Amino acid sequence: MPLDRRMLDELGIGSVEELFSDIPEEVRTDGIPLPPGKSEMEVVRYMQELLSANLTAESAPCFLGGGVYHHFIPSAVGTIVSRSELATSYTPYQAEISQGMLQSLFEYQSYIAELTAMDAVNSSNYDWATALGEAATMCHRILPKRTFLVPEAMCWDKRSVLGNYVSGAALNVVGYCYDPFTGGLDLDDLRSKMTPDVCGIYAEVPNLFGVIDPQVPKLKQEFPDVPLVVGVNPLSLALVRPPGEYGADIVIGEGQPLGLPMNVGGPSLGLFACRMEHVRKMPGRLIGMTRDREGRRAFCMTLQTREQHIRRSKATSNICTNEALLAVAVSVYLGIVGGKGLRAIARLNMRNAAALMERVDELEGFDSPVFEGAHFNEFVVRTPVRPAKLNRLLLRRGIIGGLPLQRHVPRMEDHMLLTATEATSAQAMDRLLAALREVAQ
Amino acid sequence: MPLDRRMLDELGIGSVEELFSDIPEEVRTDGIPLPPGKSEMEVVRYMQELLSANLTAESAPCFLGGGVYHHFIPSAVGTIVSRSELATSYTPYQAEISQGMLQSLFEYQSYIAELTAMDAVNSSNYDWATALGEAATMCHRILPKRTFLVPEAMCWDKRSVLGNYVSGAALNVVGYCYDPFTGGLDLDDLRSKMTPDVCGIYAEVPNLFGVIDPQVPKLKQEFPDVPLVVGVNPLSLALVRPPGEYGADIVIGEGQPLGLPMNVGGPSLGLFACRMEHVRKMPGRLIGMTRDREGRRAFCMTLQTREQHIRRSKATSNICTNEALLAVAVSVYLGIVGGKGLRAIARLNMRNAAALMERVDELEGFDSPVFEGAHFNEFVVRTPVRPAKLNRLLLRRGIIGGLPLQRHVPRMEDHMLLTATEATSAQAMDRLLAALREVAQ
Amino acid sequence: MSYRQARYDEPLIFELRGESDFGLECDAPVRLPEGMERQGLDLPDLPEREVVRHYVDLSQMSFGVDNGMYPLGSCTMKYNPKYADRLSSLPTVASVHPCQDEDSIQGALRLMRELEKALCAISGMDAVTLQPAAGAHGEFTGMLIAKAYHARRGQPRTEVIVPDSAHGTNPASAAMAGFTVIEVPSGPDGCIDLEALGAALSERTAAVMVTNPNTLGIFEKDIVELARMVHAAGALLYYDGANLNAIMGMTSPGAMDFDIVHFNLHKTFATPHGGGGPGAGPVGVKEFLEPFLPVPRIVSEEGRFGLDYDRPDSIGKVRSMFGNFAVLVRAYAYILVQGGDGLRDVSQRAVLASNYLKSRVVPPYEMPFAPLRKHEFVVSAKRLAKEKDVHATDVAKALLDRGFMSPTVYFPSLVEEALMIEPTESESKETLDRYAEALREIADGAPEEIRAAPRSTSVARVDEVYAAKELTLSWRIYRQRGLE
Amino acid sequence: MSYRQARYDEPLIFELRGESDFGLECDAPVRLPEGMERQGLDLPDLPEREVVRHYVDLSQMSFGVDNGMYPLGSCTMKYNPKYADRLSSLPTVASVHPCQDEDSIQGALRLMRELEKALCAISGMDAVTLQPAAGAHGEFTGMLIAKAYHARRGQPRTEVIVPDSAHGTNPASAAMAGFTVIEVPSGPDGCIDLEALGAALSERTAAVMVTNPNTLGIFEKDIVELARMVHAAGALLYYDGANLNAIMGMTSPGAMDFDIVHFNLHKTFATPHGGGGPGAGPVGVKEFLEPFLPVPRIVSEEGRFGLDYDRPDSIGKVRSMFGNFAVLVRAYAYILVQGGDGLRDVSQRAVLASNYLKSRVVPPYEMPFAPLRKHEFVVSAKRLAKEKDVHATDVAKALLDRGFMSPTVYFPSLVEEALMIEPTESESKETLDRYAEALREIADGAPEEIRAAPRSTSVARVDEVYAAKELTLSWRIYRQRGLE
Ligand SMILES: Cc1ncc(COP(=O)(O)O)c(C=O)c1O
Ligand SMILES: Cc1ncc(COP(=O)(O)O)c(C=O)c1O
Repeated sequence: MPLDRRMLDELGIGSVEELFSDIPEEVRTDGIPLPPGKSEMEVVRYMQELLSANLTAESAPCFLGGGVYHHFIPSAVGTIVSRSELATSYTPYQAEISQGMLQSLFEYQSYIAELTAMDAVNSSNYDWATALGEAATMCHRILPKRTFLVPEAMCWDKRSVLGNYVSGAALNVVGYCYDPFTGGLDLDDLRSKMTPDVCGIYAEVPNLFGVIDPQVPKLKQEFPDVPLVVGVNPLSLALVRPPGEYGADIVIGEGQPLGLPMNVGGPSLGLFACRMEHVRKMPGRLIGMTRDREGRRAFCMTLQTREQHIRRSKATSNICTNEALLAVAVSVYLGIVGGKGLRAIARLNMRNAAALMERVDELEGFDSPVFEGAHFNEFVVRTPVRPAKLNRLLLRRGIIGGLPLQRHVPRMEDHMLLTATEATSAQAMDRLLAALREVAQ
Repeated sequence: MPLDRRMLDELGIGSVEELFSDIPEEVRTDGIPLPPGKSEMEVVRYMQELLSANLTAESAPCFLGGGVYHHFIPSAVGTIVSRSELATSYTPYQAEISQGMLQSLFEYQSYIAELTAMDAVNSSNYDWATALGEAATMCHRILPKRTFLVPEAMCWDKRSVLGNYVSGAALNVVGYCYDPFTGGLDLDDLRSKMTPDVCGIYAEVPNLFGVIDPQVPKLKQEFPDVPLVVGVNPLSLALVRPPGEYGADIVIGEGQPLGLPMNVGGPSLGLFACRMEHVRKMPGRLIGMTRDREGRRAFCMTLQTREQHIRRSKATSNICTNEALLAVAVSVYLGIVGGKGLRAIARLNMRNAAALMERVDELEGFDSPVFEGAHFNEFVVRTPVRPAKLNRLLLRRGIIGGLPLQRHVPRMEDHMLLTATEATSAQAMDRLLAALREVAQ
Repeated sequence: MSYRQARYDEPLIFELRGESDFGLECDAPVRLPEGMERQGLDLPDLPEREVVRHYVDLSQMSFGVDNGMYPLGSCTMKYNPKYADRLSSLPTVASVHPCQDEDSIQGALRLMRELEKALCAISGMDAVTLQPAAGAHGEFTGMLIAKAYHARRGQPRTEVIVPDSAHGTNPASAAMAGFTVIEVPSGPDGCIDLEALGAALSERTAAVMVTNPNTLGIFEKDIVELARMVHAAGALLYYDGANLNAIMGMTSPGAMDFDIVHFNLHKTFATPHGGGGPGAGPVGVKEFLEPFLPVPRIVSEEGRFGLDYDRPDSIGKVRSMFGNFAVLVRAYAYILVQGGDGLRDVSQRAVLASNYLKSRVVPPYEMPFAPLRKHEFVVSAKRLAKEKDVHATDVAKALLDRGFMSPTVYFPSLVEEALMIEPTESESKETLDRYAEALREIADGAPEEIRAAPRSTSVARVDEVYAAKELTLSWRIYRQRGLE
Repeated sequence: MSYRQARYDEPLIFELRGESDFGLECDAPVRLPEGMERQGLDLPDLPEREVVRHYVDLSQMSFGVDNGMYPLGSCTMKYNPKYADRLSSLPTVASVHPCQDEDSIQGALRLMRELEKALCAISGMDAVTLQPAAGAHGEFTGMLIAKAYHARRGQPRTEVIVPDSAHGTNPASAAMAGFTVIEVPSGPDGCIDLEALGAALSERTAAVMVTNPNTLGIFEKDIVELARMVHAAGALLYYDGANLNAIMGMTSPGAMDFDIVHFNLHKTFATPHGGGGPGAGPVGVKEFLEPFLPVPRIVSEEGRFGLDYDRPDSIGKVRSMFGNFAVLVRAYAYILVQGGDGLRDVSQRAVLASNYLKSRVVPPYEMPFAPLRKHEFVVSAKRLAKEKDVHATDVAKALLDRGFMSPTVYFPSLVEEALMIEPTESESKETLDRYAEALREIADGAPEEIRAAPRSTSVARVDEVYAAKELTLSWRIYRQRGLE
């Protein structure tokens, strides 16, 4: 696109280069070594073709989970979230002209507050892993000690991200063991690591193994003075007791199961909720209800003084751009499915996973589930063939297998996590079972 | 979904059946013999699978045209047309709350007026074929005689629809021949059919053979008193002289090439334009510019007295629901591509078709083009294998072939219409040529 | 009155200035015959941004069902679920050419065949064509079928009888098919006057077009006798299916002995009306009329679907290709989601909402005719007009100010100052209560205030007379008149 | 003042009542450990229609770039072409799981690799990670890399220097990575004061974070000397790429000798900001820092792409999986459409628009610092505040009334009553003229009027103090307080 000469003329300059005369000669570059531009038509064609080398969970049965799930998304979610007014706005600094976005985010906060039974919810972190990182440092702000306890069996990504997030505060991340029978936490081991230096305990419900561990609610009773962080799959909270009811100080999780596409892993949505007493120590953006000059109900950002644009190096977090539009999508999703629908979806997840679990167990050479505990929508299987190899064999049959666990729990070289959701059809399961039977031979 | 009991209670009735007590017993039915409802998730899955048995022009090179074309559609068109305010409104009877739709339709009318060089454009007929039917009866209203001349070589669908539309006015549809060398009209033959009973002449530019016939502009000179109807591919008008400039009384055509998906043939958009002097004899809805009480520019429907809801059996047409949203889509499309873009697209169509024409001609056994005239984006080829069979052979190679012409022009059993557009990639052409070479052997 | 529609100072797109960023370029010289080159074409070249902003802002100055209640009587403006949008824009719909080899469009053919069957089940008819593009187009098709039928029997007939309460498309469609239209009056109960009908029926009568429930929302109580009379006269009975939303599962045109019926898929099933369209108007017939249906017919053999053009008695085509396919996709998805029982629920809920709202509408609005209504009812603002000089139009405009779409006004014409209200099954009791309350408020309001409505819409009351006088129908005319 | 934002009386979704029509049902009993069953969950059950209406109406009460000019300084609110939406929502993006076997995500891996290379070309850096989810996250990643680098060399360093004009995320990110933040003041020309910098630099300095052009829109004239000084002190030079839109093709962080840079894909390339996000904040580094980048790295061999986790010096991960992949798709499409030359044009047009608009802004607005600006400039409303008690906030609100988004206000804090204006390349001269005119009009307006703004937005001036006092952060709190 050519420059608008009229502006150059008004500025009284002959060429736009004059506006760059302040760039020292020695650092000038002569353009960008990239090919010339293409039309939308050409680029759409190119990218569609390029991306067609991805296999999708729509065209192949998919049994992967482990934090990202293939769920059904009601069509209306896309209708709303693609609306220009929402999609092309930014942080609602000017509340008066942004009430739609502000109210939507307030409703998001409210939905997550209901689900988790927590009071304060921020309007998003990047993802579960970074939310965990922020939760750890927040614990340290609440209780200025330096050991943060986490399950030894945790998604490796999260563990690594956590390590980076706590490096500033120089916290030690210490793992506690899991019970090899139930798959829940090993309370004795946890007790043994409970030194006076502990600033927080992290537990997951369901955990990496898909297990709903009944011991987590006991932690706050046993360690009332230590901040408790609970990580959740929010979908499970339709059926499972919410952490707010057993004293969690902070609840985090991944919003993706609530109406967000898998997106090859991102963008997704980090959930972050806390008890009201901690709200000033919280990271991220908060929307509050207020009134306008004429007394009308209105919404605006609040407690901004915690944030980086005001508090700078003393801020509770550096987060600025977040995942707001995905938070809106979650609101729309929860609005559409409603309380009843969410419970039905959660039930279908449990039911399908339970069915799959049983059927895999019947196969020669497979042990399923490996753990005795109650499962939500995924479970650990011991496989007769190494998981990575198994997955490649399944792939040849047009099936996306499960998650090999070795990266996350090194000793689990022959374990894989299998997931079923409401979107897992009976037919998909039949195909998997037939294929497993074949490849295990 | 259950009924709202509160309403029943307020009405003081025990069951909703009471509200149907006026239906005589003998005509009552006991429900509908269809399976029970399914969830959105199940239906989406079922329909996606069902529809996946369609081969798409995105996944296979497509050389079909003949009224419906595979064109590139800028992404922004869908963004706008899917907006709830536009998509979920109806005929803008209440102008004040419908200015957006009204202005959009006014802009559509304006765009088509510019393209065709006509004054009055209605806000859509169903498709080209029905527009032709309406044009014929409109000619009869302008000049109350009973013979309507049309090209003998015309899409069979159109001819059939026309026959039905003129059956009420009891018009005779008489065909005039085409010139077997140029593919244009046979002027001598047309003259010979020019009896005093003729109420209108219909000609197409480009015609069924893709030929841009330089004789059409002469018709009005030669028969100044007979209404002239010209059918167009509106995309060609970016380069080709518009009918308004050579005296056409009515211009019709198919709006699909201007940013509308092929949709397995529908919905598409019937274009309908006429000279101002005939506007009161026109079918369909018209939007006019006006002002509101405060003097602001505003828009509303106008000349409604021609329409069925007022004039009933004396109306210029029975049309009520039309293709308004597609008219809006065409406006958005033309807005996005602009005048320059439209010319570029039209040029690419001509260039690609010309290239294909030449390359097919080089193949053993093929005669391409069969006609000498200038072509827009399609042309007739004589094939060594019957077209229907050829298409099946191409299909096996993942290619969607051309349009067999026999149904339209019975003697053309070994002719097919091949089409190229801006969306026809060089690669697609290569594949077609390789395949043709193979199958012709 | 807190509702307020957005307002942007939005020029015509032709008044915008900019540089295009469309990007596709081609300067290849093209060969055109002499005298066939276009000389000038002055369409604006704009960046995508300006175009998108223009239409986003314009769209906020329009109102759809997704914005609020839209009880346009006779139009069945129900909420349309979004899965229909999603499915109808799949590439397997959007990017498929209708002339592809049958083997490559088995999905489309099967979908259409399944939809035909579902429509048969809903209507009690034996065969369906999906070709017509809208309700009126279906009527026209039906009339052509009636004509062909009588012609085939060697007894061409020339008249079609239509009640005075019929939608304008009925007489218009019959006339377009070449019939003389005979109008019969409604009786004092709002139903067709059987005596008048009897007098009008003759061996010239090709068909009688009936809307049932009729446009007053009243079920034709004498439908059995009426059907008997029509058939006794050798005429066909035509069902205008625009009001099908009132009766699904409770009765059917087939059960009522209709011979031909059209469906408005965009009204009864799921297609947002798109500011006027698209829609689809399939036509169902009884067995004996099946040979007359448009070609091609979809046939199936061993699970493979094909097209049959070889139908000697067929009327031929009424639209090119198969009809409005993408609309058919929407309707079929809707039918699958609802299921047989769900569709009956739809009708029950629609009728309940209508009767409930009707019970909430109080004087001075008057309710001519019998008490029981189906999915819609007609209110007269006659007393309001007489006593306060507040007319149906004024009521309509004042409703807009309150964030509601107005009812259909001045139709049917046999009711003075008519307001035709069809809430559909989509509205909740709360919304219906608010609508009734708005009507009451308007009736009680100061007449000058009501006549000054609307104020909350993006423009004030629009001058329709000026529009008809000026006839500025395009930018081209605007420019020719030097109005720029 | 004709603009007016829509207003609907829109309750909270929790205040709506209805029946769900979602349709998916399951009553299968589920086995949960004792004490783990949820007792109550009171989420509204609503029909899709109510939910859609709610959000459609709400959305009309928000304003985006698609509605009009949005010159939020530092945020680069440019128009985002719609092909990016289309591509990023393809099933081959949306429905792909990140942990699929590499063979089944070759498209994703290849796209990411190609994007990495394109970002290298644009920035003059040698290697890029796409993992960070936003600009601030990129900064944090960059700081972790700096820390790892110094640690690897056996010389851990503890301080990071940040100019006072830097965005708040810079000091916050450095602090999060465990550094002590040293702020250096800007000189009277708005540039970093080299003397102060020199004084602050030491063997404790791990990195210096520079935004160039800085948040005043001024190009750091001494950048060459600055880079020399930083490197001489053994520190790394960090480039905050939020302002990259100003310089593409004219210079690059690489050319300016920066060691680490983050990109804000959502600012410079195509991602609508979505009311706050998502975005993506890739980080580019010079060769010697490549070993420290997060894992996995994308590697390719004979056209096949794979993931390399075996990187002993890597900082590990900063986000799960690969980052915000769908955002990467958008950015890459934008880069392909623009091409190398097109991106330079973007920057030239952005800088031209900024300087043009700046030239149109007249007193009483004041322009601190040197005349030449890059893509944005900062205006002070100090005089207006003093003379008429009309503050930057008031100007902002009055702009809203005119259908414009306001500039960023009160940032950077070194300018009193700051209005930070970034028009971006998206705005036409006509729009820029209208913006300047609006600013003038506001300066000339009656102070009471301006302080009473906004009036055209869906609500009047909002009480932020009340919000902070009440802290009603959720429906749960609202209910607990009995506010329903
Ligand atoms: C009773 C009635 N009949 C027929 C029609 C015509 O249907 P369409 O608008 O789809 O052509 C309508 C709709 O407007 C109607 O309400
Ligand atoms: C100068 C500057 N640096 C850094 C950032 C932080 O980027 P992000 O919001 O993507 O985290 C911003 C954006 O707000 C910015 O303007």
